[in-house]
Amino acid sequence: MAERRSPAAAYAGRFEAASRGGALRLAELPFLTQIDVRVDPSSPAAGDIGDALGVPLPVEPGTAVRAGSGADEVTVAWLGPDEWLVVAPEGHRVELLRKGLGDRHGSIVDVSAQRTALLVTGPRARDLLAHGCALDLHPAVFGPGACAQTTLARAQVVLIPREDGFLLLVRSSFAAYLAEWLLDAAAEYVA
Amino acid sequence: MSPRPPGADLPEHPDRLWNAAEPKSSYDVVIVGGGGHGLATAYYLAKNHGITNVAVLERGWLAGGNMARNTTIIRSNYLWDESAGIYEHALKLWEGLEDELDYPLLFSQRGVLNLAHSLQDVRDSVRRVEANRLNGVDAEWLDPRQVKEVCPIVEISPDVRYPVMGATFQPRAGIAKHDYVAWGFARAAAALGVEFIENCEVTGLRVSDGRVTGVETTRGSIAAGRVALCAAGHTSVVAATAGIDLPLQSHPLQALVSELLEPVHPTVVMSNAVHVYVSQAHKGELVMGAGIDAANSYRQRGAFHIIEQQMAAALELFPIFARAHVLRTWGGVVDVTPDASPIVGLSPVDGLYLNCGWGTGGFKATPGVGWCFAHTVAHDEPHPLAAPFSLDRFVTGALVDEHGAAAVAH
Amino acid sequence: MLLIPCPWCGPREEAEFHYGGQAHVAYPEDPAALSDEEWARYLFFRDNPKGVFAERWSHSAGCRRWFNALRDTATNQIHGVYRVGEPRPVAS
Amino acid sequence: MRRDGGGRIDRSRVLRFRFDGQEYTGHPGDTLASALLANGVRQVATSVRLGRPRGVFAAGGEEPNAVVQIEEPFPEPMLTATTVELYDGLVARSLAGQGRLAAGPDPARYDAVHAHCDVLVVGAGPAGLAAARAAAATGARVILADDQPEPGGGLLGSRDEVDGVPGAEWAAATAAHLEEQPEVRVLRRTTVFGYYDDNYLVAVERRTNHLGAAAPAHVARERVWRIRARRVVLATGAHERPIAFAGNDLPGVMLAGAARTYATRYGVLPGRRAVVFAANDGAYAAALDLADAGVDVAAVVDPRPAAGELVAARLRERGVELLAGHVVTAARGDGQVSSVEVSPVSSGGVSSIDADLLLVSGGWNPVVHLFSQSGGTLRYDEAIGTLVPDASTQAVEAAGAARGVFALPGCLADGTGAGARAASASRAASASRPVEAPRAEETPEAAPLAYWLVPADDYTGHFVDLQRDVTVADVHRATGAGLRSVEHVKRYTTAGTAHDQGKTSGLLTSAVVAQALGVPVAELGTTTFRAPYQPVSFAALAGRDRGALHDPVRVTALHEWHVANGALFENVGQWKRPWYYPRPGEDMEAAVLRECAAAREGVAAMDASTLGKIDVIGPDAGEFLDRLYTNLMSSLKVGSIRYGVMCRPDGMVFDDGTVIRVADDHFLVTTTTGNAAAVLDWMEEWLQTEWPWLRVHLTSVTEQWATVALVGPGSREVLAGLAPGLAVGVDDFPFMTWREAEVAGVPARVCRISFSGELAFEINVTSWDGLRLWTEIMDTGLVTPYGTETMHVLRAEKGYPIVGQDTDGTVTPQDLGMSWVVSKKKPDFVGKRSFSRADTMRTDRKQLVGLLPEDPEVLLPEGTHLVSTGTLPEPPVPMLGHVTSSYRSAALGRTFALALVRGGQGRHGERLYAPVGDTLVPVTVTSHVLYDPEGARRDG
Ligand SMILES: Cc1cc2nc3c(=O)[nH]c(=O)nc-3n(C[C@H](O)[C@H](O)[C@H](O)COP(=O)(O)OP(=O)(O)OC[C@H]3O[C@@H](n4cnc5c(N)ncnc54)[C@H](O)[C@@H]3O)c2cc1C
Ligand SMILES: NC(=O)c1ccc[n+]([C@@H]2O[C@H](COP(=O)([O-])OP(=O)(O)OC[C@H]3O[C@@H](n4cnc5c(N)ncnc54)[C@H](O)[C@@H]3O)[C@@H](O)[C@H]2O)c1
Ligand SMILES: Cc1cc2nc3c(=O)[nH]c(=O)nc-3n(C[C@H](O)[C@H](O)[C@H](O)COP(=O)(O)O)c2cc1C
Ligand SMILES: [Zn+2]
Repeated sequence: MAERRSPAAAYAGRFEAASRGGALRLAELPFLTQIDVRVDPSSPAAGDIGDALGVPLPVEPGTAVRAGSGADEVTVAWLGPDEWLVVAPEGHRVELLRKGLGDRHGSIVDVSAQRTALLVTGPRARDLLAHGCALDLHPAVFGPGACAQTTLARAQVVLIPREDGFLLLVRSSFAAYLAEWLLDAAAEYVA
Repeated sequence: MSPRPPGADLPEHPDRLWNAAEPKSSYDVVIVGGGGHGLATAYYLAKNHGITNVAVLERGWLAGGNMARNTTIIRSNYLWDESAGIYEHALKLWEGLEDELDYPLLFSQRGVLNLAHSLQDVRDSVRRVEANRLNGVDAEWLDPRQVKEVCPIVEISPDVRYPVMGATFQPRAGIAKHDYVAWGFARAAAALGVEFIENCEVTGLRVSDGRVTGVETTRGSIAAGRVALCAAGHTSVVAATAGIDLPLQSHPLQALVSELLEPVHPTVVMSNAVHVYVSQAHKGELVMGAGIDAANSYRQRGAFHIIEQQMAAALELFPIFARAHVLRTWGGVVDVTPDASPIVGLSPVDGLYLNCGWGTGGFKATPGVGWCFAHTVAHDEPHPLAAPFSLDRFVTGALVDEHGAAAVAH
Repeated sequence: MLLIPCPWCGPREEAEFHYGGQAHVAYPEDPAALSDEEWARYLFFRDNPKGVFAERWSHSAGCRRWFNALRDTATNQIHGVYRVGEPRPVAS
Repeated sequence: MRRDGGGRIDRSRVLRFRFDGQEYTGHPGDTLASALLANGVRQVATSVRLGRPRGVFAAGGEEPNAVVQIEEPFPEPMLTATTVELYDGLVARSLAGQGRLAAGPDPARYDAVHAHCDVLVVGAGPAGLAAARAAAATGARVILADDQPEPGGGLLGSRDEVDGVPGAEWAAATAAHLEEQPEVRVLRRTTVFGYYDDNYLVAVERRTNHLGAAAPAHVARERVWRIRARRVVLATGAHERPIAFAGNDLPGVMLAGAARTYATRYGVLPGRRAVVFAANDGAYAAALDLADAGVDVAAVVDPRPAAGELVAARLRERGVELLAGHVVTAARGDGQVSSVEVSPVSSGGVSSIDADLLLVSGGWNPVVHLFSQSGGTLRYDEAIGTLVPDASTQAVEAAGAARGVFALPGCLADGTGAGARAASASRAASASRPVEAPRAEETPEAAPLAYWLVPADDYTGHFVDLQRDVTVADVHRATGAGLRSVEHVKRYTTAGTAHDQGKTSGLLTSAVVAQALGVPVAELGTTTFRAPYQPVSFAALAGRDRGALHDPVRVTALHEWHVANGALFENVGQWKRPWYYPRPGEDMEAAVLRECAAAREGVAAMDASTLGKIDVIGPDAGEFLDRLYTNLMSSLKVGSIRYGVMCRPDGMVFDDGTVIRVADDHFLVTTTTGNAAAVLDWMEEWLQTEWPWLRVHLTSVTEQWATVALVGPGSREVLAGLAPGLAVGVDDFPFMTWREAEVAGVPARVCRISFSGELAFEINVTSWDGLRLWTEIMDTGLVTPYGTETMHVLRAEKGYPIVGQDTDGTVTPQDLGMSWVVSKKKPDFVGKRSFSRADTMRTDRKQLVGLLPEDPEVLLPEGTHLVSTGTLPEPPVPMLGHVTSSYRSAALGRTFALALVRGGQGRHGERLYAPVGDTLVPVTVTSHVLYDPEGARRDG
C-alpha cells in the first residue's frame, strides 16, 4: 500500500543539497499537527483551551508562544484577534482542544494538511527570506516570540522566527512553488 | 547601424496653436476640462452645430490630464453592441481626422492584438470577434502562429506560465500621438472661435431652480447657458458641487516608457491575464501601461509594486525587452464606473451634461465622444449612440458590462 | 506602496491588503422596501471625495480582519485607522 | 589623452575594449567615457535629429550626449559612457538616438531584496558620508547608497582635503569605518531611483556589470532594493548647468567640473588648450586644477563684472587670462571645437581664441529629483539661480550640494547635522553624543550669476537639450505658437524627454522660456520629476518573478501522478488541472470521447481537489448561509448536502457549489476552483462588516482535503471494494447525503453528489492521503482517469452551467433556468432585491438553452453568435445570443451546445442560425438539459 505523502516531499533531496554549504538549511517538517482555533479571547472558553494546551493563547497581535518539548512541544501562533494556529508534532489531539472549548461558541478545525512546514535556518536565512518578504526580519524586531501572517514572494505564509531561523507554514498547493522559489533565491548563498 | 534618425520622423507643428484667453463674464456653453474630450466637444459644437460662444476651462495646462498620460491605444472591437456603436463611430472619425483637423496626428493603423491565455480567454475572444464582425467591426481570431506573424517578438512557447493560445486582431486599430490630437482639436476649435482658459479651476457649479447658470472658478464667476462636464478623473468632485452623486471611483493608473529603440514592435499587444499593453511609439520608445491602483486616489502617481508586476508580465510575453530601460513612469487619475462603460448624457440638472466614466479607455473615443456629446449639448437630448450610456442605466440595471469579456479596457 | 497600519498587526505593506471602498455603507434594513432608485444608490453610488475619505480595508494576507481608515485621497496620507463598529474618528 | 600620473585608476592593469570597431585600451577605474577621452576619441555619438557629432559632455549619470550601445558581452541599449565601468572585452558603439535590443533572451539573473533602516542616506559624497557617520554613531540602522563604484562623490574629482587628508582617502576611510558597524550597510553602484509614499524608496544595485564576461552566472546582475526608511537624508549633490551659445553642442564643449573630474579622478586630459566659460567662482577651481594638470588654459571668460578675489589671484599666479564681463558667443570647429569666440557683455567686438576644449559652467543645480518625487516642494533660490528643496511632506531632508550648499565645509557640516537629526528623530530614545563635523578649508567666494543664454540674432545653433537636439530657436517657436507652460514646450519640442530626462538642460529650458515670455523663472518652474531617477532595466524590475516563478503554480496532492501518467494540463486560475489523459495515438477528441464513455458506461475518476472548501462553524452558521445563498441552507439536515448559488447584490450569479451539513453548527461549503479565495473573502466581508453579531467562524480547508470524484454506473462497486465498511446501496446511502468511512484504508468523508448526472461519489481524504487513495483507485484497474474537458462535456450534457463559462457577470439564476434555486420563502438574501429591477424583470433576457445543430456532425465554435434569419443583413446584424459551451457527445451521439439566447426559454423548438465562417449553420433551440432529463441515472 502506498504511503501518505507530504507536499514538499519531492524537494527533500534538493533541500539537502542546498543545505550542504552551511549558509542555509532548508527542510520540510512533514506531517505536523496544525489546528486552527477560533474563539473570543476574553471568553472562559479561551482560557480552558489554553489550559488544555498547557499554554495560554497569546493575545498580543503578532506573537507566538512555544512550550513543552519533544512530543509535547507546542507552538501557538496568533493569527488574528480571535484566531490561533496550534502547531505540534504529529499526534497532538484535536479532541483535547475540542474538549477545552466544550459546547461553547468557537471553532477547532484540523488543518494539519492545509499547510506544510518548511524550516529555513542558517546564517543567511534572514537574507534569503528578505528577497521576498517585506517584513523587517531583524531579530530585534522579529525574533523568537513573534509571528506573522504575510506574503513571501507571491505566496501567503505564516512566519514564525526561531533562534536560528524561521518556521514557514505554506499552503500545500503553494509548497512546490515556494520550494522552487527558495531554492532559486538560495543560488547565491549556496554556490 | 541606426537606420534612421528617429526624431526626424516627428512632424513639424503649425506655427500657431491657440491663444490663452482671459475669461469673459458669460458664454453660451462652458466646457469644464480641457482634455481630449473637452476639446473635441468644443470643436464639434462649433463645427457641427454652429455654437461658437464656447469656453473650455482647464484647471492646469491644456490637455495635461489623462490626455497627456495615456498609452494611446485606439480600437473599436468591444463586445456589446452599444459599445461597438460609439467606438466604431470614433474609429471612423479617426480615419479622416488628420485631414479634418489639418494636423499631423501620427494616427497609425498598425493593428491591435488582444492575447488569450486560457480556454476561457479563447471562448471570450471568439465571442467578441464574432460579435464585432456582425456589428461591422473588423476583427479576426489568430492562432499562436499567426500571432507570431503579426508580432514576431511575442513569446508563443507553450512553456511560459500562461502560454499564448491565440489572439483577436483588429487591423484598423492602432495608436496616435496624444498631444497632437489635443492640439489639433484645440487649434481647429480656436479657429472657429472657441476660447481656452488655462489655470482656471472650476470650484463650483451654479444652479438655480434646477437649471445650471454658470460656474465658479479660481478666476472668478462665469455665467453659462449650458455646462458640459469633461473633467475625467475629477468629475465626481465637480458634480458634487451641484449635489450630484455619480457612480464613479477615481484611481491612479500608471504608464511608462523606455528609451528610444530601433523598431522591434510593429503592432499593439494587449493581454488581460498577463497584464500587459504595449506599443512602440513613433520616436521609438516602448509605451507600456501598468495596472490600476486598487485604492481611490487623486494623485497622478501610483504604487511602485504595480510597475514591478508590469515588468514581470512584460518579460513573460517579450523576453527580448529584458535590457530595455524604463525611462519614465507616470500616472493619471481615471474615473471608473461599475460596468466599465462611460456615462454620457443628461444630468439631473437642466443644462448640465455629463461625459465621464471613461476610466482606462477613453482616448480612443475622443473624436466619437466629442461628436456625440456636442450633439447632446446642442440638442439637449442624447445622441442615439450615447443613449445607452445614460446615468439611468444604473437604476434600471441595463448595464453595458464590459468587464466580463472585453479584456483590458484600453 | 503605502504602509498601512493594521489596527491589529501594525504597519504592513499595501500589497497585503484588499481595498473595500467607502466605509459605513450599511446594507439596507429592508431592501424590498426600497425604490429602484434607492436600491441603485446602494448598489452603485459611492462617495469619491478628493480629500479625507473613510474607507474599508481588509488585511487579507495577514489577520484577515476588515477595518476602516481615514485617508486623504489627495495626498495618500492615512490619518487613522479604526475597527469595524468603532465610530469614525474626527479627522485631524 | 592620459596624464602621466595621478587619478584613481590602476595603471598596472590594462583592459582591452572596442568602440565603433576600433581596439582601445584603458585601466581598471576608468569609465568607458574616460577611456575614450584618454584615447583621444572625441565623437561618441551622433545627434538624433540633426545628425551632428557629439562628444562627452559630463562625467556622471547626467550625461546628455555620450549614450552608447553595448554589444558585448550582451547587447544593452543606451547606456551613458560616463557610467559604464570599463572591463576587459567590452564592445560598444556610438548611437544616433536609438538603442538596439538583443535578439535572444538575456541569460543573466536579477533579483530584489527588502530592507529596513532608521536612516537611509542617498549619496556618499562628503555630505552623505558625514550624515551616515553621524547617524551610525547613535547606533541607528543606516543604509548608505551611492551610485558610484567608490564612495566620495565630488571628492573623487577634486583635490580638496578633509580632516587633513586628501578627500578620496577620507571618504574611503569613512566608508570602511561605517562598514565595520553591524547595523550599517554601504551600497556601492546603487542608484536610488524612486521615492514613494511612506518613505518607501527603491534602488538598483549593479552587481556584476563591471565584471564583463567574468561575471558569475549565479550572482544576480542587478538587484532592486526595496527600502523602508524611517528617515531619509538626500545627499545627492548637484549637477553643473550648461549655457546656451552658438555651437555649444560641439565635441570639446564640456562641463567644467566634468573636465576637472577627468583630470583628477581618471588621469585624463580631455583637451590641450582650454577656454573656461563660467559665471561662478566654483568653476575656477576646475580651471586651476586643469592648468596644474597640464592643460593650457587660454582664458577664463566670466559674464560677471568681476570674479572673486581669491580665485582671480590664483588665476593670475598661473598666468591665466581672466576675461571678466565677457561671454562666449560661439564655439567653432569642424566636428569638434577648434576656436572660441568671445565678446564683451556690453559691446559687440568679437575676438577668437584657439582652443580644443571649452569648459562651461552656468552654475549648479541641486539634484532635487528624489526630494521632488517624495512630494516635497521646491523653491527658486535667487542667490544661486536654481531650485532648491523647500517644504517636505515626508520624513526627509536634503543635505550638502543637494540643498544648495556648495562649499565643502558647509557640505560636511550640513551632512553631519542632517545625519544626527535623522537618527534621533527615527528612534524613540537616543542617548549618544553628537559627533563633530569633519573639517575642510573654507574658501571665500563671490556671488555667482545665474547666466543662461548668450544673446544672438540667430538661435538655431544654441542648444538647450543636447540629446533631443532642441535649440533655443525651437523653444521660441513653441512660445511663438502660443504655448505658455513649460509642460507644453516640453511636448512641442521634446526637450527633457530623452534618456537623461533633461538633467542638465531642464532648468535651462525653463529659463529660456521664461525669458521669451518675460516672466520670472521662479513662476514658471520646471517639468515634473518622475521615477526613475536613472533608467532602470526592465529585467531588474521583473526580478525573479519570471517563467515558472512568474505566478505561483498551484498543484494538488495528486499532481505527480497526473504528470507521470501523461495528463495535459489546463490553467484554471493559478491551478494546474489535468485537462485530459491522451493515450498513445489519441488526439484530444478521441481521448475525451473515451473518458466520457468510461464515465457514462463504466467507472471514471477525476481529481476534484481544487474546489474551494470552507468550514462554516457556529450556532448562526445556517442563518449566515441563508443570507448569502439564494436558496435555504438552514433547513438542511445533518448528513445531507444541497447545491447552492450565490449572487452579487446586483443579482448576477457569482459562484455555485455544494453545501454539506456536518453538524448542527457546522457546514462545509465548496466553491468553484477559480473563485475559492474570492468567496472566502466575500463571506468574511459580509460577516465582519455587515453581520458581526452572527456567531460564525470561517476557516479555509481547501488544501486540507484531497477530493476524488468517482463517477459512473460501476462506481458503487468500486467504492464498495475500497470501503468494505461502508454501506453503499441506494437506500443506505441516498443521493445528496454523506458518510464517514474508511476508504482504501484511510479515513474519508464520502459524498453522494454528481456533477455528471451519473451515479457518483466524491471521496475526501486529507491531502496527505490523496495520492494513496487515488493510487488505490487506479490499482483496481477498473477506473479511467478523466480531466476537466470530459468533466465539462458530462456536465453540459446535463445542462449544468459553469460559472464563468456559461455566465459572464450579467446572468441571473433565473436566466440559467434555475428559478428553483431561488428561495421564495426567505425575506431577503444577497441579490434578491435586484431580481425585481426593470432590467432583470424583462422576459426577453438572455437565457440558457440547449442547441442542436441540424447537422449532428457540426460542432459550433464556442463564442459563436445566433441570428434569426437564414441570410445575413448588412451590419450591424441583430444578435440573439451566443454559444457558451459546445461539445461532441458520445452519450447523445451528436454535437450539442449550450447558449444564452434572448428569450430563450420561450424559444424551444425554434430554428436559429449560427454564423460560422462564411456559412449560417441552422440549429434548433431545446432545453438545456439534454441527457437523462428524468434524472434516472444518478442512482445507478
Ligand atoms: C496611464 C493611462 C493609460 C491610458 N491608456 C489608454 C489607452 O491606451 N487607450 C484609451 O483609449 N484610453 C486610455 N486611457 C484613458 C484615457 O486617457 C481617458 O479615458 C481620456 O483621456 C479621458 O478623457 P479626457 O482626455 O478628456 O481626459 P483628461 O485629459 O483627463 O481631461 C480632463 C481635464 O479636466 C481638467 N479638470 C479636472 N477638474 C477640473 C476643474 N474642476 N476645472 C477645470 N478643469 C478641470 C483636468 O485637468 C483635465 O485636463 C489611459 C489613461 C491613463 C491614465
Ligand atoms: N560651486 C562649486 O564649486 C561646487 C558646486 C557643487 C558641488 N561642489 C562640491 O561637490 C561636493 C558636494 O558634496 P555632496 O556630498 O553634497 O555631493 P557629491 O556630489 O559629492 O555627492 C553626491 C553623491 O551622490 C551620488 N548620487 C546622486 N544621486 C544619487 C542617487 N539617486 N542614488 C545614489 N547615489 C546618488 C552621486 O553619484 C555622488 O556620488 C563638495 O565637495 C562641494 O564642494 C562644488
Ligand atoms: C505615448 C506617450 C509617449 C511618451 N514618451 C515619452 C518619452 O519618450 N520620453 C519621456 O520623457 N516621456 C515620455 N512620455 C511621458 C511624458 O513625459 C509625461 O510623463 C506624461 O505626459 C505625464 O506627465 P507628467 O509626468 O509631467 O505628469 C510619454 C507619454 C506618453 C503618453
Ligand atoms: Zn492585520
